[in-house]
Amino acid sequence: MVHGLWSIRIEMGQTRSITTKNERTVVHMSTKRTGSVLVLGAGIAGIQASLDLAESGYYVHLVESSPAIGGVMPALDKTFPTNDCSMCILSPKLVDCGRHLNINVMTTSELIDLEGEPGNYKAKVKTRARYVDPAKCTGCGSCTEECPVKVDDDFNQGLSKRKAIYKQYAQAYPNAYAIDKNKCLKFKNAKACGKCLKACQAEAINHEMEDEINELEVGAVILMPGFDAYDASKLDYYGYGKVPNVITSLEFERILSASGPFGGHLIRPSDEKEPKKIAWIQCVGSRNCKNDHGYCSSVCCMYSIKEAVIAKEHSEHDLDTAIFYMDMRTYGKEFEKYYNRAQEEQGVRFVRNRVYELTEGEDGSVKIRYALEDGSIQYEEFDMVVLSVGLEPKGEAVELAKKLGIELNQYNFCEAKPLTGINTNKEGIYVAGAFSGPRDIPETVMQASAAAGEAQALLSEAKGTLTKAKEYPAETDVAGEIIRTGVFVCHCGINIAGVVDVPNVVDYAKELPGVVLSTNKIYACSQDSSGQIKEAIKEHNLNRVVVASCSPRTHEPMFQETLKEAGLNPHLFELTNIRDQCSWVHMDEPEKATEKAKDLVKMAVNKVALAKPVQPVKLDMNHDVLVIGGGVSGMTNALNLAEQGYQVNLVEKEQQLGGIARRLHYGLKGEDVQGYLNQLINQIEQNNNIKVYTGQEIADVNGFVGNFTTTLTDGQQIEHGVTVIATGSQEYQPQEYLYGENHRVKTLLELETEIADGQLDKVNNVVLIQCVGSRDSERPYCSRICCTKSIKTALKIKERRPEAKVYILYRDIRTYGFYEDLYTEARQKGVIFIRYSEDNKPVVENVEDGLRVTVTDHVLGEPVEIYTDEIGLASAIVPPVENNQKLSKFYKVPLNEDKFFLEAHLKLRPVDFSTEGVFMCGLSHGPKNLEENISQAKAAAGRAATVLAKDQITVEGKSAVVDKKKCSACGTCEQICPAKAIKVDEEEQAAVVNEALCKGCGACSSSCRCGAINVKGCTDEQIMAMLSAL
Amino acid sequence: MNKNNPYLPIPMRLVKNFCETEDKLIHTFDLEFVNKEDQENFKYLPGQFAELMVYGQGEAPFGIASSPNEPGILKFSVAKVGVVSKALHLLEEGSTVGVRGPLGNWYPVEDLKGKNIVIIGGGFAFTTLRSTIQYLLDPVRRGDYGDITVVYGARNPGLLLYKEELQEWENRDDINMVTTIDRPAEGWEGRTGFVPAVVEEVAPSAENTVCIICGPPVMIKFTQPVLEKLGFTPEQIIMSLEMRMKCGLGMCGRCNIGSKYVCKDGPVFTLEQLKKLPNEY
Amino acid sequence: MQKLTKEIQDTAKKLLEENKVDLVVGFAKGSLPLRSTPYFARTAEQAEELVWNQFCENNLANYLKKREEKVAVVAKGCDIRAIVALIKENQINRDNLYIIGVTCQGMIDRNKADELVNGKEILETETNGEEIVLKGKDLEQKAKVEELLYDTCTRCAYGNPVIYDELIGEEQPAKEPNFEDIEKFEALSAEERAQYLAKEMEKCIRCYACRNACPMCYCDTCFVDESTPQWISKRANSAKDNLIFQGVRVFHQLGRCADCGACERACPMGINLSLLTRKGVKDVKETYGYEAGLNPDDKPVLSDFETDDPQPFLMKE
Amino acid sequence: MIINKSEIAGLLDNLVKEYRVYAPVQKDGIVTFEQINEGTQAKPGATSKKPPKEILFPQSEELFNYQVDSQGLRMEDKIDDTKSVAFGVRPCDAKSMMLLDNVFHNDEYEDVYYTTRRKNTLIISVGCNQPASTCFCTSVGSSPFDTDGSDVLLTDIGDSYLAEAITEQGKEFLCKLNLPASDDQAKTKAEETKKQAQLTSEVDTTGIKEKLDDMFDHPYWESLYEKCLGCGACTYLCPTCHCFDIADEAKDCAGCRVRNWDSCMFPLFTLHGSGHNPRTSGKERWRQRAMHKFNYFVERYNASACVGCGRCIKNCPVNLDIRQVIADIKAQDTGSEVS
Repeated sequence: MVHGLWSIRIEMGQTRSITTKNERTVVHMSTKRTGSVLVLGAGIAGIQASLDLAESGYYVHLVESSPAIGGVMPALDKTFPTNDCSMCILSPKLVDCGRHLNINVMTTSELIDLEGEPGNYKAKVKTRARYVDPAKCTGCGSCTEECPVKVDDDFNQGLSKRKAIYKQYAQAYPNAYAIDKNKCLKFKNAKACGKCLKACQAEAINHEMEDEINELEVGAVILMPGFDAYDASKLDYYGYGKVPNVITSLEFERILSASGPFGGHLIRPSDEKEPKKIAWIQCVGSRNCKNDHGYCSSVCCMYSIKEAVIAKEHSEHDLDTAIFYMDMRTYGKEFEKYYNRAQEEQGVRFVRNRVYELTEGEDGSVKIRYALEDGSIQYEEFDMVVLSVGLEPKGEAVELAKKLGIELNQYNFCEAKPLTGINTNKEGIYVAGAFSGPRDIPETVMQASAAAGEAQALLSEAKGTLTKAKEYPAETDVAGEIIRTGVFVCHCGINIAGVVDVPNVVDYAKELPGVVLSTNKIYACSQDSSGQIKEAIKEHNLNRVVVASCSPRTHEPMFQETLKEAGLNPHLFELTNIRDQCSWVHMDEPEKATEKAKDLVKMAVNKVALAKPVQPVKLDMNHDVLVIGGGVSGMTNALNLAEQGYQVNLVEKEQQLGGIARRLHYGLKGEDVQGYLNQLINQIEQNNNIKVYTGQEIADVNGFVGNFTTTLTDGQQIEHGVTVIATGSQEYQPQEYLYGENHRVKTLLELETEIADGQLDKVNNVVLIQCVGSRDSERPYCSRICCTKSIKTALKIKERRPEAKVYILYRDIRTYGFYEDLYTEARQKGVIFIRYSEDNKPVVENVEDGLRVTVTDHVLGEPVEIYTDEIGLASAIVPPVENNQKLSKFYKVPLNEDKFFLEAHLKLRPVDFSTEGVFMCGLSHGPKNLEENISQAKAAAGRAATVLAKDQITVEGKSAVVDKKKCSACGTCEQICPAKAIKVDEEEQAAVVNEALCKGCGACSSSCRCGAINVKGCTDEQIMAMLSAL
Repeated sequence: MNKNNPYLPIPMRLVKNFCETEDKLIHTFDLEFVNKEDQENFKYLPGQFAELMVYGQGEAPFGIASSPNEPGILKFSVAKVGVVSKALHLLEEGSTVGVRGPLGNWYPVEDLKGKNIVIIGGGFAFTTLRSTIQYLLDPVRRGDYGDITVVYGARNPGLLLYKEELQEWENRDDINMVTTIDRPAEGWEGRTGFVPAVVEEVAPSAENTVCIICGPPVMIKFTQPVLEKLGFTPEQIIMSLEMRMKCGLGMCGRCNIGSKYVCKDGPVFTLEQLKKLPNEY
Repeated sequence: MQKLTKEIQDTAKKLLEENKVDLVVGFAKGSLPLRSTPYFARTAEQAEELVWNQFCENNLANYLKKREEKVAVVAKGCDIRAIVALIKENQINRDNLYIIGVTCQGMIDRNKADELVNGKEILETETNGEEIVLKGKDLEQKAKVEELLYDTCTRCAYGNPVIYDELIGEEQPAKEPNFEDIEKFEALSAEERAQYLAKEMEKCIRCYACRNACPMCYCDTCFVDESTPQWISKRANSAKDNLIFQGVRVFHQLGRCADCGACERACPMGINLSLLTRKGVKDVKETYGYEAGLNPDDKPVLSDFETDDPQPFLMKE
Repeated sequence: MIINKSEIAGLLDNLVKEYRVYAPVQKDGIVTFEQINEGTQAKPGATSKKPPKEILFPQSEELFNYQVDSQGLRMEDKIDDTKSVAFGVRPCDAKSMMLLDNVFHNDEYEDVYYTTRRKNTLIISVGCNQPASTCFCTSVGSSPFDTDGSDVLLTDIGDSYLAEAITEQGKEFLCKLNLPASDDQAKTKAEETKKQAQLTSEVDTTGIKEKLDDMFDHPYWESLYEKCLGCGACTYLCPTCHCFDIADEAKDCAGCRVRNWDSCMFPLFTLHGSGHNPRTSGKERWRQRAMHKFNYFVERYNASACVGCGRCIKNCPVNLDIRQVIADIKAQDTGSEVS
């Protein structure tokens, strides 16, 4: 049976609709779909999408061209805006992904061909020979020690050497070496070498290994090959490669990194001197039409600020840092505050300018020639200059896309189809991450989940057909056994061992009560350590395990998994943090740090001795969904989940669906928003899986993940398993610029309606003022979309009336990504941009027959008066505070300072809440444009599916326990429990815990005067045991 | 160090820490004297108890499960209830523990000579009864006593103590060993039924017989009428009491029943003696 | 006083006779001068034994916890505040309780009286409301009642009960709670305060009369008696542990203490315990504007969170 | 012999050089028995709040300490044999020590901590010229000038004390002091003083032991405890109460065994590890207290365990008066309801 690749039209079976740019294609299919997905690229996007899919019932083939998964994140030092260690937050995901039963990780592999139809593809994947069998390799590193060939280490950006047999980075998955065929002597001459073969005790090395081609059956494909950094040497004037100490930002990341070539010591690679003055040059290979990189790379502003801040932290002396930029584009969530802090608290200098040239100065310094805004030419010398290189699509990805018939944009990015977030022109093939356009980690993660969600909608009928369930060995009954504790002390490379005397701690632990094994691990979190811990549990018959390494927040589940695999209850485990709480904070006092590490280990040993197995609590899962908010985000989310086969309840407080999009007319890329919206509403109404409640709000909420009962204002009760909050945001009602006093002063949304109605077709002068209600002391965040929106509006006015003069008064133009093209276009079309500063805002006055705007132009430095017919205010996006606070209490989900909902993790869990089973998307999360909201809505669907796919809710079981004998039934616990999980039983005269609801937070326990309540795994007795260790 | 200080424990070495029951709540501990001298001074008889000390945790009283004819070791079977017993359960073999004793009185083994003996035990209170059986079965002594009947019951087979020895005793013909569990259980081919009912079935004669009974209160409560029916008088029934104790010397004041201190005047009493005491135990 | 006694007896008799209650908890004449003693009247005849005078120092709320039967209590302002707090904590079933509220001008501090007569033994007293005559062998000392009142009484603002089913006695003039004693203590240096507390705690004999006399201390197992974990040493000669005992007791009382002074009155060693409890009362009042035992419908103040709660303790010293 | 009151401080100063001297000391409004460093600290004639039993049987005492480590076990007991003098003990308190002797040295065991101190402590008591209204020693077989338990008895005869040696040790001790012999006048005065010391409080205890023999199940106990708070003030301040607890205070494997006073009024006193408690409520606990004092103790040692000092009466937070209890017991009808 041969079909045309993309044109199946079989008029039977299930009907599915997809929407692209106002055209509706109906695809009917009868073929049974394949319950697996090919994920191309194993960066954070690939990992996230794989995990989402695998957790939701789909088998994943994760295809990665390099020898290890992880992508760019492992090479980064810290991440903005939280300054989390990149490797640290990624590592658990690497391990989760690596050991997931339903993810087939294929490294050194690439997709070479794809045929078939959406739902049923055959993918040809070529796996290049690694010459080391990952199944046999223990990652011990003996081979690499023996290998005589030194090669520039790509992972370290060439700042150090590696061998021809190598592992990409320490914590790499798979934890196996690979041979660089081009460099290995043996490939040049079979007799020339072979040292690695001798060194390898595991007999894992095989130079005869051959490339393999596998054909995989998959239902969908997600492309996320990532990006390449712009090659800075292409821009001669920056002197990269010629002027020593001009380096790229990626090189700088490696310099900062503790696992980098200099162990985190901030030095110049050329002479290893500590720099005292560093500059960053922005937009290297971005916003540059001359070299076909007209787009903004979106992430460089933030990463430069981060690098400057971290560099200051790493430097022992007062480091002078300066960022040379054009516009500071800190538009993401919590970014503006990061920028402000860098400027105000950390003293990073920001220089708005145009850099002309970098030349070599004295003593290895770099001389920058640049022009300030007023045109004056300046010179300044720095010890080191970092080029903030932009992002560009990977060459091989471009080739593949072209081969597969995937449309790319003018910059060869695979830009998603309008208002789809992640769809390509081919159904069943999705794109996410930087390949669809330059973007940061959270957006990449979001898109990855969105692509997963969309793939699930496509393949829902095949859910669970190809997945396997993990089976653990029977749990050893340790009750009554004498304590046999194993202690594993982690070096964390030099992170811990650089300060703490690890062997000393290991020896100390050997003498502690109950300890039968104490040993060290270079990286306790690596795959091989995990295997060794399992071995040790068996060999030494351990019934308690202590790992002294890093944060339980990131690593505890991983180690607990190891225990489970070894047949031990995962709660017979204690992780003590000798890194964040010891080596990092006592960097300058190694002896004291060692002593503290001993104390911490002793505390953990004492605590774990009292640990008891905790059994998870299982509860039936309600598979229905409640989506709160019937705007585009809520509807998109509802539709996706409905297509996945879940029953969705969609609640909207207005009488009509549509939300704020009802006031939008033109998409940022010219889309017909109203047309799109009507079609979306239509789809919602047609979908049998969706029940819509309009004119309703949430009145009360009870329950928890898998078992929510939400009461609406009219008293109806909805039972559901997950909740998606998509309540949106509002337009700020300006108090300034005569808004509300003069009818000609309007918000952009109001202006948009007027343009659509033709009311502005005769206008001569229009002034658009940016940052109205944003980036000020009251709302210290950037509303993200206003710059683009204003430019779009300006262009629309120009389109309607080319002779009209449009002025945009701005602080920074933040047309990130491809929106930069609009900025370019606007300037070409004569839109006038005037920059003002926050402390010298434009003044709007009523004058006869119109309005006068006075603004101090930064180039001229003088006030400019503009007489205008219309003023458009780029009014901030503000959260509905009261509503958000209400929902925040109902679902126990936090808000950030700005009263937007606060996700579980700003970087890696952008649509999750720390409360299980509750997700968010759209403007309730923060300002975003329509395209991004759609993407996020799908992401929330993808994430929600990971919960909904489960047959049962498994609660960890670390709940509070009441000792009825001690309980006096005073009810304090009942009052204080944020999860409503404990109640006084009148009959029993004692408090009773609902284990399924209990989060184990300990509020009841700590407020119980009688000492009747303990939390499993954290009992009073354990805490006292820890204290008495000191 | 005052040699006559009754508060000082003697050091002993834990040679065996053995999980006795399926629920893992009872361990049996074999202790070996560290000093020869202590061993010689430690003279005891079945029914006596000792304070067992875990260094760093404290001490608690436990009936001695070994018998004087098992020289060199002391045996205790301890249920995990308090701080000390919990710590004991976790002790590694080879650890040093402290022992203070022997304390209290004993089953009147001298007076029992020439008599038939019925021993009734339940659950984990079988410890000093084991000591007694071992003592009575000693070949040098067995001839001094008449028939020996033992009825020992537990909730299920897994909770019986000293399973190997029970088996051995069942195989002997100089002792009538009857083991029972409350309800039929898979793999259990022995007798089932509660101890009082089994005693009634076995129906030992009260003639020239003394009954030693030790077990949970409900067992004792329901066995008493059975014994009465069989013709046992309160003088013929011997019991061992449990009370919260601290000093074991009749000083600290908490274990009294009326004017008697269970630790010093007991723990062994005849039912006749107990009937004269207030019902406060 | 006699009038009050009569009214109480009559009310109690009536309640018992009409079977409205099974028990009236009140006071009877004590066996010592300056003492009355808690009394449990179950018959009309026994109700004749009930008295009211200025020696009714005990907090009777203690006797009302977890009772099955219908009970009436003769209660003064501080007893009632404790009752309210206990109702809130499920320890007293309001439906089964009949409160005979008695307005109160304060109770006489027998230690102050002893101090006044300088070690002589008081064998008898005579009082006419404002004044009291302390009599003994070679002793006849007059004193103003006001000067002999317990400190907690002189600073109490709740002479008029906050809730009751029946009120006996004249309404007392309204007063503001007064924390001069605590302010004085707070004004001392940290070292002086520590010294003072150490000195007081050296007296403690760990008889737990304070705890047991406190209506709000009703845990089945007090933390001091816990063995797993053992929070503090049981040695009475450890002033530090004694202070931990009292300190934790005060923490457990935060937002709950009715400031009745029962702990201090019960202490045989004369430890200034109300200093600690009242510091807690003052802090809670100042920080959260809350006083315990005024309204059974209040949320427990320390278990309730408002975003604008002050948090001065986060940045102090 | 005669001791002039003005010379007492000097005498004590001399004693301090040779002995550890305990005496009533007034501190912060409370009289306690404490070790003194100089004679002026003593306040003879004052009755201490806490009875002087703590000289022999301290409220908290380290019995021994130990350490187990790789070098094995080390243990050390702490038996105090310092020569001591307790000066100014009340006769009732001295008598209580005699009663305690029975407890701490029974037919089988000797509490060497107590007995060593006892052997090394000389008890010099001061008779009570003016017994308090709460004193009822005469009702329980003692008197304001009872010599039981004392080595030396002092009688306050105005400006001086008449000192009588009661025991051989007392005699030796007095000899060493080189005091003037007592004249007849002093002796007469002493006799008169003793006679004049009248108790205002009496309670009939005759036959109470026998009465209690039949009262274990008597309903009286149901109401007796009702107002009791269950604190330990009565027992801790009682000169004859002697219950104690033993606990280890340790860190890892090093620690000490401590004995602390305990009280039969505390619920935990008899609580079994299993949760069973033979004395569940205040009823059983108060019965134990009354029975122990007036029945069990009498049965064991042929003396009531109450010396009539009145401390429990004065210090009970709820004015539960033991005299009333005795009277009530006596008044109970035990004819019919005994089971």
